[in-house]
Amino acid sequence: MDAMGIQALTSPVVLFFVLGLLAAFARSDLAIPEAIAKGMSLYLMAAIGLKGGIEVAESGLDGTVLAALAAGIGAGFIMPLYAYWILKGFGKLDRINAGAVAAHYGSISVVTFVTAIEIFELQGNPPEGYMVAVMATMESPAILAGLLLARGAGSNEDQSTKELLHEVLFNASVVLLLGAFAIGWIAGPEGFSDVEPFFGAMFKGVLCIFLLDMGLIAARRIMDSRALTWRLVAIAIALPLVNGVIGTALGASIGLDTGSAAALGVLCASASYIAVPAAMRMALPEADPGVYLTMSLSITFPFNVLINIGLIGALAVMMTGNGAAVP
Amino acid sequence: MDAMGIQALTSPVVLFFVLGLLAAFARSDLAIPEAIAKGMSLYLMAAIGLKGGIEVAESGLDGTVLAALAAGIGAGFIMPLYAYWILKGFGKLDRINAGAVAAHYGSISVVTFVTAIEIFELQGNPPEGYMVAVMATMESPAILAGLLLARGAGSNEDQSTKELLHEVLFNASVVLLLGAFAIGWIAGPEGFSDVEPFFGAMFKGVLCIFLLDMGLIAARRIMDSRALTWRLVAIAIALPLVNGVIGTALGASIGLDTGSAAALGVLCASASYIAVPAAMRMALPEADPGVYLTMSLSITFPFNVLINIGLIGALAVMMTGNGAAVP
Amino acid sequence: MDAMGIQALTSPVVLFFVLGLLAAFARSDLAIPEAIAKGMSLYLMAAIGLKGGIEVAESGLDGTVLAALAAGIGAGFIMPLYAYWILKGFGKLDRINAGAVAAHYGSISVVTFVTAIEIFELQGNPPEGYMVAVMATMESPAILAGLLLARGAGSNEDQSTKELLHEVLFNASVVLLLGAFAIGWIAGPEGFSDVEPFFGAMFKGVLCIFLLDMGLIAARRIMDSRALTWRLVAIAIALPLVNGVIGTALGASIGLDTGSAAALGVLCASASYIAVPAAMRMALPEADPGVYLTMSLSITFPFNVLINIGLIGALAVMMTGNGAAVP
Amino acid sequence: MIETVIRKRIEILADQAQAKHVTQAIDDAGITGWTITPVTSGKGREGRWREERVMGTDKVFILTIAPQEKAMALAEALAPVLTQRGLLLTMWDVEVIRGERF
Amino acid sequence: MIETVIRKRIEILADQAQAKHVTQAIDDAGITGWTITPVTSGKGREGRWREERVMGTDKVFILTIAPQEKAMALAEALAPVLTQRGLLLTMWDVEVIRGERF
Amino acid sequence: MIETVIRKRIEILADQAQAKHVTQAIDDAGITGWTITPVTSGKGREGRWREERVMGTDKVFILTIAPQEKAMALAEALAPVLTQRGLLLTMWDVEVIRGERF
Ligand SMILES: Nc1ncnc2c1ncn2[C@@H]1O[C@H](COP(=O)(O)O)[C@@H](O)[C@H]1O
Ligand SMILES: Nc1ncnc2c1ncn2[C@@H]1O[C@H](COP(=O)(O)O)[C@@H](O)[C@H]1O
Ligand SMILES: Nc1ncnc2c1ncn2[C@@H]1O[C@H](COP(=O)(O)O)[C@@H](O)[C@H]1O
Ligand code: NA
Ligand code: NA
Ligand code: NA
Repeated sequence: MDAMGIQALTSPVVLFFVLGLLAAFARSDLAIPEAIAKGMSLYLMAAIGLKGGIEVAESGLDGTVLAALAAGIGAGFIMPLYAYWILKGFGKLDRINAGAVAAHYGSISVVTFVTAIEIFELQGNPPEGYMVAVMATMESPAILAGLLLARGAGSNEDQSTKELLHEVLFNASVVLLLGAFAIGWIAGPEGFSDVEPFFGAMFKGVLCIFLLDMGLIAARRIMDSRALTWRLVAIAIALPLVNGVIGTALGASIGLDTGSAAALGVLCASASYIAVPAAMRMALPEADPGVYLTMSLSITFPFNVLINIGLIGALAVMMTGNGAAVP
Repeated sequence: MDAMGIQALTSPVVLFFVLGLLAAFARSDLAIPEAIAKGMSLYLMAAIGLKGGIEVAESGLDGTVLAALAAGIGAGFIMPLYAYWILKGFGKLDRINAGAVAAHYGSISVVTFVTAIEIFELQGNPPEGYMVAVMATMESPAILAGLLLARGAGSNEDQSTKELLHEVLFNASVVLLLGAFAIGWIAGPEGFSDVEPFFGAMFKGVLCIFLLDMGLIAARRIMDSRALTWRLVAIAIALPLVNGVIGTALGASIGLDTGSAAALGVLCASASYIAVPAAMRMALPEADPGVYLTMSLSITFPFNVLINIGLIGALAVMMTGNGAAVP
Repeated sequence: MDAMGIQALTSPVVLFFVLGLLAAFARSDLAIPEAIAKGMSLYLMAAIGLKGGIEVAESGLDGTVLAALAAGIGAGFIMPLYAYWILKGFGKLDRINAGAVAAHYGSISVVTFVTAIEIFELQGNPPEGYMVAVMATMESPAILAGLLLARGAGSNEDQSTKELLHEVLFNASVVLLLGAFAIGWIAGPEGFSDVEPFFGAMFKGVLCIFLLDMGLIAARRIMDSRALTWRLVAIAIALPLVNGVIGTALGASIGLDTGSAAALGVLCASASYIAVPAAMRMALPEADPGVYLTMSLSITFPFNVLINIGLIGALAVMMTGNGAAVP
Repeated sequence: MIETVIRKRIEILADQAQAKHVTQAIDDAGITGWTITPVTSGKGREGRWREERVMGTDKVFILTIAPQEKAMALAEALAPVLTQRGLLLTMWDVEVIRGERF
Repeated sequence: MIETVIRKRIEILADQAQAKHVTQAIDDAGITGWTITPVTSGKGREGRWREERVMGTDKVFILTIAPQEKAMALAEALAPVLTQRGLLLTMWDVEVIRGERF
Repeated sequence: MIETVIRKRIEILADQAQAKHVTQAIDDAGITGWTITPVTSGKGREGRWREERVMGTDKVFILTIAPQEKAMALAEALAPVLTQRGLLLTMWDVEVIRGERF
């Protein structure tokens, strides 16, 4: 986390996030209109999906892709299990809230992933394009796992399984990520060149403003929070640390390159705060967003962006035994 | 519709539209905030207006421009007449709804035009810049014609003619298109260079997201629709076919180049779903948007984007006896 | 105001503002969604802040910077004093409204500044990057001064001074401008290159659309206005003229280059219509936005953009005895 | 104890394009003001609508506080066009402070 | 004088994600329609919320006009899930014109 | 039959900038919560306003459900600043389910 970490911390993307945190803690009235924030999040998903698809169109697919997909999906099902166990035991949450939180930590955060890519690219270790597909497929398994864990409570018998599966498979992020990925794959590099100024060149700037907003929202949420205990804060930092190590090791063990192994580490470490909360509101309305959203958005997300991505990047260099030299 | 058509169908612009259709049919909750969609539609109009004005500033105007303007305005007045007759007869609509629908088909769709330009440019037949002015002037005549046809019903005596004329001449799209056209003409290529990254380079990417939204809305509207009969669906496909042929032939006969003749064909084939519905809500509140908006947005618009633009492009190559060779 | 002035008037930025004015006066229904307008104003502040910070990172700071900051802050405290006196005397406003209006004229308008920079750059006299910091620090002093002037009325004893100071120091524009300035300074030119397409290249195009909206709002506001007298209109033109001369002279006298002296003139001449109205709504709810907002937004802003910036630019060339030759 | 008086609160759901006619009718009834709030989507006899802002076919709520007689005058004025223009009008009694304003 | 009839106006504050269940219940109660309006922020026992649109945890108001019996049927249908789903329901009598529509 | 109880529904139209004062007053009155909804435009004695979000001069509706006494306490607390701060306050009786919450 030396030179690389410092370089990451002086990138405008991270600095805008810090500005958002500081502004909110100083109780400034700075705020991004919700429609703009929503639009930016859709833009980021479309752009990252496209970019991944184009890279795959260029480079083709080899055997490691299937391994990476399997690793991602497997991790998505397994991470909620021990998360749930820790959340109920050490975290003292009831079944429903433990299941809801577990789903968040098993799923992924698109923006954490995207920020990590920017940082890994700065460090000379860009992940492969297919990692976007891995990300998209990792959105949903944890939602299923988390609901199964919470369901024992029997509170949602009226929520038909069909409706639930539909939400899991066709929620907005999955559709947009995979759809844009497919478009990028079909259109290929020539098709992309025309839209590059919008989806490519602008990307990092939009990410800056989006992270400014995330900083504002994360800080405000923690200031309004009533439900957060020190135990939950500890879990919200420990889980991304552990999951990050597991994910990176998994990536290295199946033969991913440095950047991709690190990206898998970040996916495992990240916690959803867009797709999963929306699904929980529908499927587990009794769960408390004051718990799951505050943990994932206000603790884990800043921790990942400011510290953990740097750690995971360094770990991946060690574990894969190569990667770009630290500048 | 061979190589050219396929090329068009693999352009990201069209693929995003298809993604929107598919996502909505799969009942995904993907949605673009209304403020963003509205903003994008204003952006597209400003950009296309500017671009047309700059091209005219560069190339100057010759005699064919007046002919093209006259052809467009004339078509705008005449197309609603036979459309109305067909809608009342074969379509079994009452006077008010027939007049409202006829106005939509006589007017134009900016986004269909813009999508066609992207496709014709890919095919090496870019229309002339003045076609943007033709488009802007074709917005309004059909509104007048449609209202005159519906008015016999006498239901709108309280709607003053003055107010109506005002709406027709100063509605948002006409003002923005012609205003931006004038700005482009005044500022010229040097003035434009500074704003090119925004209005030029970004254009196609914004169009992708806008068409994603149009796909979502078109598909959702047809799924919610109660008023659509098979007769109306047939008309919503037949009219753009017929009007496209008439427009292209008209363009070829007054000596327009291949791209411009095709563009006139697309203007005639396209049906409004932004400017005219807004005008109808004001001037003919008794007409049913479940009819006119569903026909123009959910049937004719996808038909034009996915099939008819390709047909018209091929027809224009044949009719003008030249045009770029199929790649 | 000869060749330079005309060149400014044919820049797309100014032409879009004129289009907005004309469209609103013609009672067109053209309108930009509020969320988009808010988003654009945040974008413009972030971009101008970043750009200033990067220029300072490149050029370093010399002694004139402190002088410019002191001049700006001083002017921000002093201008409201004579403005208040004129507004109460000649303008016949009561104490509260006179104080509120005085605060607007002592503070600055980011968009006027940004438009002026575009014009001065066209004329070959770009202001120094640190003028952005001067602008940010000039936002608040006048708010304090105006409130002190109005406070004698004793109406706001329940508004704690602490809350007020907080608003003045941490209002959204100040935080975003200074925050982005700091980010630009830290990230420097290399850090900026990645976000340049978004914050740099797109800037002028966004400014066009924002000014279109400002034109619409300014014209609509004056048409709805009930509270505006000819005396207030006269003041809304005289103050920017006088303040512009004072600011430019101040800039020249402390040794600023032509562009920076002109920029200081424009800052003094401009009247706030975003940050200060928001602050007044909170701290002086009895003051009438029909007076202060209409004066600053509907009279002074168009006057500055269309006429006064050109005058100030010419004055600065004369006063600093150099500057680029008129092209 | 503060004093409150009874006024009618009228809420009218109207197409955005018809809002001008409704506010004109409110002004004509001599009522002091009105407030417009946004509407997202809805369902009625003519089916469901949503995401209509781009197409200019969206709706708004127009609400106004008025004394009984003026409220009835407004309702009378709007009644003939309620169906034709697709308006939906509800009203009820509310307490207001500073009743002289309305 | 125009004639007005009395109907119940029911307003339900619900999570956006629960809106479909509420409108389904309205349809099931045989009520002719409903209208959804946006909500910006709020505070309840579970603390404050705001800026939730991005996270999909935002709320909406669903309002419906119905005759007394249908309104009570709707309230009965929703009562068991009010707490579980975090809904807030208020209703009151309003006068409407063209009462046969509701 | 479900049981409903009567509560006061209070709606306050306030400048966005004054919203914090109003919600503070609601909290001070011991009321359990409030909900804020957006407002688009309006007209009053001071003329028409619209498109004010950019200028920070926009308005919001703040609504709260409270028992009669707390509602009156809130009205008393706000009455002195109603005119000065340009607030508009209406209240009426509504039926709520699970009345113990309010
Ligand atoms: N009679 C009324 N009915 C509904 N809203 C009103 C009424 N009078 C005023 N308002 C609203 O309150 C705001 C301020 O009113 P005023 O203080 O009279 O300018 C107006 O802009 C309207 O939004
Ligand atoms: N019973 C109702 N309750 C609330 N809103 C309704 C009701 N009926 C109709 N609406 C609203 O009024 C609009 C027009 O209704 P309609 O004219 O019946 O299609 C609908 O789209 C709804 O937004
Ligand atoms: N007394 C109240 N008046 C108005 N709105 C309320 C009230 N109590 C709760 N709410 C709204 O209902 C939401 C959920 O409340 P709760 O379930 O108590 O957290 C809050 O966030 C508020 O938007
Ligand atoms: Na994870
Ligand atoms: Na047409
Ligand atoms: Na000033």
